Amino acid sequence: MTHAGSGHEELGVTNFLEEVESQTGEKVRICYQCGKCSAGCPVGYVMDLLPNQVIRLIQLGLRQEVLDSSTIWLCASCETCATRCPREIEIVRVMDYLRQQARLGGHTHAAREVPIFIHSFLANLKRFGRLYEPMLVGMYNLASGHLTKDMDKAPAMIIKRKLALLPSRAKGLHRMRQILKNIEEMRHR
Amino acid sequence: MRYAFYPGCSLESSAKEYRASTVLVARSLGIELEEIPGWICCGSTPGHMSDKLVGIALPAHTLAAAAKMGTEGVLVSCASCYSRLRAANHAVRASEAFANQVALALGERYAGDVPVYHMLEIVAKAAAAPGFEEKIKRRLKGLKVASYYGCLLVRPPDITGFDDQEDPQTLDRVVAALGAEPIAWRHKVECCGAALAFTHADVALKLSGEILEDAKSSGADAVVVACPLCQSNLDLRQRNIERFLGIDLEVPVIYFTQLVGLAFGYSAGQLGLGKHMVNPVPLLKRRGIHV
Amino acid sequence: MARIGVFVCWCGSNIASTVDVKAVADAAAKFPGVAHAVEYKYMCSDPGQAMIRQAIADKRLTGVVVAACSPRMHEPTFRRLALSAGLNPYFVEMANIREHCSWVHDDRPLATTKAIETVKMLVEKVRRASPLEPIRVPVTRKAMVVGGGIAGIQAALDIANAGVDVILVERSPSIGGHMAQLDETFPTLDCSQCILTPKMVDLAQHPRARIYTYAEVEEVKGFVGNFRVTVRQKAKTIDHAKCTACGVCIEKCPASVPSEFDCGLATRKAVYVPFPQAVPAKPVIDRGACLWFTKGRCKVCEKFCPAGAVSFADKDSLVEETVGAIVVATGFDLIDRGLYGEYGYGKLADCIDGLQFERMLSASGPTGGKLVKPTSGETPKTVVFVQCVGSRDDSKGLPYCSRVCCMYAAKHAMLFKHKVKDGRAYIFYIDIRAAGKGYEEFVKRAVDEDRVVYLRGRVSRMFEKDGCVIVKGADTLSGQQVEIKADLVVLATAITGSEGVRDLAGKLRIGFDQYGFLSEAHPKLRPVETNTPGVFLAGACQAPKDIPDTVSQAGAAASKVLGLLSSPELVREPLVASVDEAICIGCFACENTCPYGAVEHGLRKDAETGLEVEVAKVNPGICEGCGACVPVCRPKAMDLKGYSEEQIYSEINALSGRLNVKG
Amino acid sequence: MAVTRPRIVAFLCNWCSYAGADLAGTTRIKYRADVRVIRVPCSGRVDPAFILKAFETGADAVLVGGCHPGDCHYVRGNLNARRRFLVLRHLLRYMGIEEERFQVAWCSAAEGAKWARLVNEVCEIAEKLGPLKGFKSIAGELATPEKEITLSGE
Repeated sequence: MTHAGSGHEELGVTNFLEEVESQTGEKVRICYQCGKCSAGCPVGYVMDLLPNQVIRLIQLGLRQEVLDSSTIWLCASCETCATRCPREIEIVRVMDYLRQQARLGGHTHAAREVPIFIHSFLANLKRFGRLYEPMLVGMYNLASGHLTKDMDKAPAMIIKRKLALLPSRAKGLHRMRQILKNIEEMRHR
Repeated sequence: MRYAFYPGCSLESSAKEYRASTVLVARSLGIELEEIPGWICCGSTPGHMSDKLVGIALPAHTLAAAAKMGTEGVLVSCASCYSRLRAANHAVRASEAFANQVALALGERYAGDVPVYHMLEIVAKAAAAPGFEEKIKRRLKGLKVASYYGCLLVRPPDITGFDDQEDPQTLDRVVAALGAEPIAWRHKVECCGAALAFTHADVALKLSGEILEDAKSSGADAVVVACPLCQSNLDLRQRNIERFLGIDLEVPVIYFTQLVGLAFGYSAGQLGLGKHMVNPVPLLKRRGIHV
Repeated sequence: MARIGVFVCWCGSNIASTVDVKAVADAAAKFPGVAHAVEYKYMCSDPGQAMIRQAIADKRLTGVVVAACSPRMHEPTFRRLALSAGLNPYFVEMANIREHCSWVHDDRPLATTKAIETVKMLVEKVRRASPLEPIRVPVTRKAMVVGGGIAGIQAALDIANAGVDVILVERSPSIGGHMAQLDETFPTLDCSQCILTPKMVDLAQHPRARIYTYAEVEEVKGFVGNFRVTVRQKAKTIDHAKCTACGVCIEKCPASVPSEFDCGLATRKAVYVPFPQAVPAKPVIDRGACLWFTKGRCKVCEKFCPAGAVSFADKDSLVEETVGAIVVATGFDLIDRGLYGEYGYGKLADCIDGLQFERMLSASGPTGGKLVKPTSGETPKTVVFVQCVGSRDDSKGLPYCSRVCCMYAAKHAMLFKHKVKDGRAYIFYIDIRAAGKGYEEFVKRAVDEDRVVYLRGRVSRMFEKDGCVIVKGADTLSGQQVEIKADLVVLATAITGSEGVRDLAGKLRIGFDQYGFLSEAHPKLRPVETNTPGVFLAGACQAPKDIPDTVSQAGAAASKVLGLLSSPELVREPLVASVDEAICIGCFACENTCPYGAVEHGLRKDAETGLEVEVAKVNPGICEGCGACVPVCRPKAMDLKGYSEEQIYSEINALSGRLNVKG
Repeated sequence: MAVTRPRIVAFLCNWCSYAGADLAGTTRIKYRADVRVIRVPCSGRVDPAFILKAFETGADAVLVGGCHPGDCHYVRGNLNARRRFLVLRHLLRYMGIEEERFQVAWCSAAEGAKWARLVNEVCEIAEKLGPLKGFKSIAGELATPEKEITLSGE
């Protein structure tokens, strides 16, 4: 059986479904497409694929289509879908795995801001061990090109002493760096 | 009662008033908070989005540190941190193999056995117990409050196990115990879009806007929250929301600890009420609550 | 001195090609007690049977072993043959050397050895057999039906019309069941009341039928052919012999409670007739609601009753009925929509379930057939119907399909459009299951003619806003989220077994599943029987069913009952357990093991002491012959006919030592 | 030359396992010829003493076949049996009989292939363990073997 869209693609015979299931421990195959996840998704209106469609594409083994979708990035991890799923599939766990695969495979054009944000966030943690918002805003804006985003809030926040002008490094910073380093090494091995 | 306190990043910066009020309320309730030495960021949403192991190892490290303190358990004020810490416990308990990976990442073993409580659970317990009434110096009579739980306090139920996932009542009970009136509304557990606040502001603005609109149209004077991310989304960005949706809101968004603090007689200053973008003080005055 | 005949069958080449049948016969001839051993092409053929009959006569055989196919195939054949030849059929055993030997082995010597040893075992078994006579149980030619819905009514009518007395027991004050609540029925849209009430009346007036309403089954003793059922007749507090059904009491009664029949959409009085066409049409007093019974004052009904029919002294009474067979037709319940937090925990006033909508549609219903929005009383313009609420939802613990919702949702939408021409009807569905006769056409009609909008997806959440119900759903076919501002939402909530059915199942010793559906004896071949002989199932108590299927199953159950009661006595295989009272110590371990309650308590006079001691007795009418009681019997007083301890040990012993096979 | 082969005694309930074995036949599934079948109405009828007796009279392994839990023709006979056999296992261990020599299996009327597989597996177990030792010490003398019957294989 071939996929009319991209003729060469073999429907349902790739091992993508098995991959997702083994990596997430979620039984994606048991989804019977009732659409309750999509019905309740607060972000669904901006997604290119609804959650149930993402699940369906996984069932059919269409890796490319799934990883290229904006949905995996727009998912806000609010857990509404998973909480109401009649088949009790933890969809966020699946989305997480898809996002990780998409970043590894460089499928990040669909909603590029999110991977950039994730990257800035983690960089920020490596730097301070904790979140230092001004620096996060700065890093993210530079990387994403929205130069003044959220800057409008900074003055007020500083007046209200919500933002420290200088970052304070977490006492656990070195541990944070160590942990992230260990994980990177584990990944290379 | 001694708890290992995990403030989390926000309480260090954008949510200083949440920390202040949490500490004050804890003191009044005779709860001893001991900050976890060398705690680190829980990784929040970007953490688990980027890598399962990162998403679990970061909170697991802080929990492992807390384990050495021999307390009742970890007390946390941020709903996002709360959910990540509980997720860490859940994950290391669920799979031996994964627990081993976490151990490799941490360089130490964590058994997933440190109980994690949200400040709201503790306060709700106290509010239901005898003696709470006496602590109230200022009844918040006439104040109509929309209790907002958001996502991560109640979802997914198997991780948080906090309260009913569709119609939670814990916060409403606390509000009522203070003499204020918890209103019935629809957006208690709707998502505010915090995860997308940076990258897709328009989404966050829309979702947060709907929440504030519903609270207001349901007759609430203010929204009370138990999460710094929700608070900053609903309060810090409220002006943008008004612009974005072309509506007028002016709904104060107060931390539940501030509300309890008020009832316990602390001053607006002590509780950092002035730190909000939408100043709640005028409202309180209107309701005859003198702060 | 045993004289066993062994008859080895070739079964053409089926056996002979792998087993050396001659060797088997020769070996058998040497076994102790064997007087005659031959082999033949087809033992089951007429000449084969004639040959055995002849041998039984000529050789004065005391037992027969036929080495051929599986006893599950021809044991009855050869036992009948023995009977006709004047030999007790239980002196015949079959050695299975086809299914268990020639067909599953290739090695001729090994297969032959196995055949010989198998024959040897059965020769030993037959040597220790004893003559058995079939058990004859007198039958009470009367049936009981539990449950007065369409299933029970149909079963009772079919039985009564065949000339057999039938007793129907109904829990509520009237027969009719859920079908009486329905408005029009799919796929023909004929009025439910119009087709049901005549049947109700027929049954009530049938000379062979007796109806107990406001009554429940209290206890069931006895067994197939003779069940002794105790019926609790709840106190009606109105003497129906005197009552003229004038209705004054109802009119005057000051106490109102929500009406069960109208699903809470209306109230009824404490003294009430569930619905106008009720059978019987005479009222009962609900003591839970009556002011006299709850507060000790009132008695207004008594004051006004012109017939003096009100009797507050009335008490529950217990009636014992003996019947030969029982049909269970206890029907179904809908799940509580409070299960659905995301649908407002059943607290949304403008969100009702399918049965409530039926009541609203019904001309005799609380709104006189007018569709109204409960909160405002206005006519709803936009109505959303949601299927699979509870059904097919593992997270709510109900994995199964409720089977009727697809059809009644289509019907509801259709009837709504007929009543509200400018109305808009939406149906959320996952799959449409319309497999019955005329069903698919019916659903198409809803779409094509009545312009019902089908949306393929589930609803995630609904909540009240500005006096409407906001329904957040999805249409997975167009890949869109859907939000509908509905005046009224109708939930097709899942069907489960009816409340209290588990108790009844216990009394009848029949099985049920975790959802409260009663278990049939075999899902395909014995769909109306249960594991308790003489107890049959009809309707939705067995699984969700629509009216046509229910009526057919009721007919099937009735015909099983009639078959059972067609002869004056039941004849059962005598392979049952029996107790040697002389050595029974009365520990009743057997009683605890028996799944059929076949062990009874009896008395035996002790020879020495002259004292009466309690001993176990097996009721051969109930015993199914499983033999589970034998191993638990400490003094070995219990034994099973046809599979006795002695017989089985002798089979085992027959295997001691080995045949040495030269290969 | 003479070969001694393992001896398996199987107790099969009439409704499921025995029918399953019949099915193996009608579908011509081949299996080892070393099994001898004793038909009982229900696995609940099987007395642990039968199994001991079978071992005593020279069985190298004993197999009991019953309906799957829930499918018992007699409601719960198979479950009663299962409970009794738990106790029996302890006794066998005590008597020095390797537990693997005693197998209980649920085999439905539809599982002809399963029955064939079971027989082969149990035969292999018996061969692996070799002829039954250890029982004599308690049971004393074996029942006297019947006179040898010799067949001429072709």
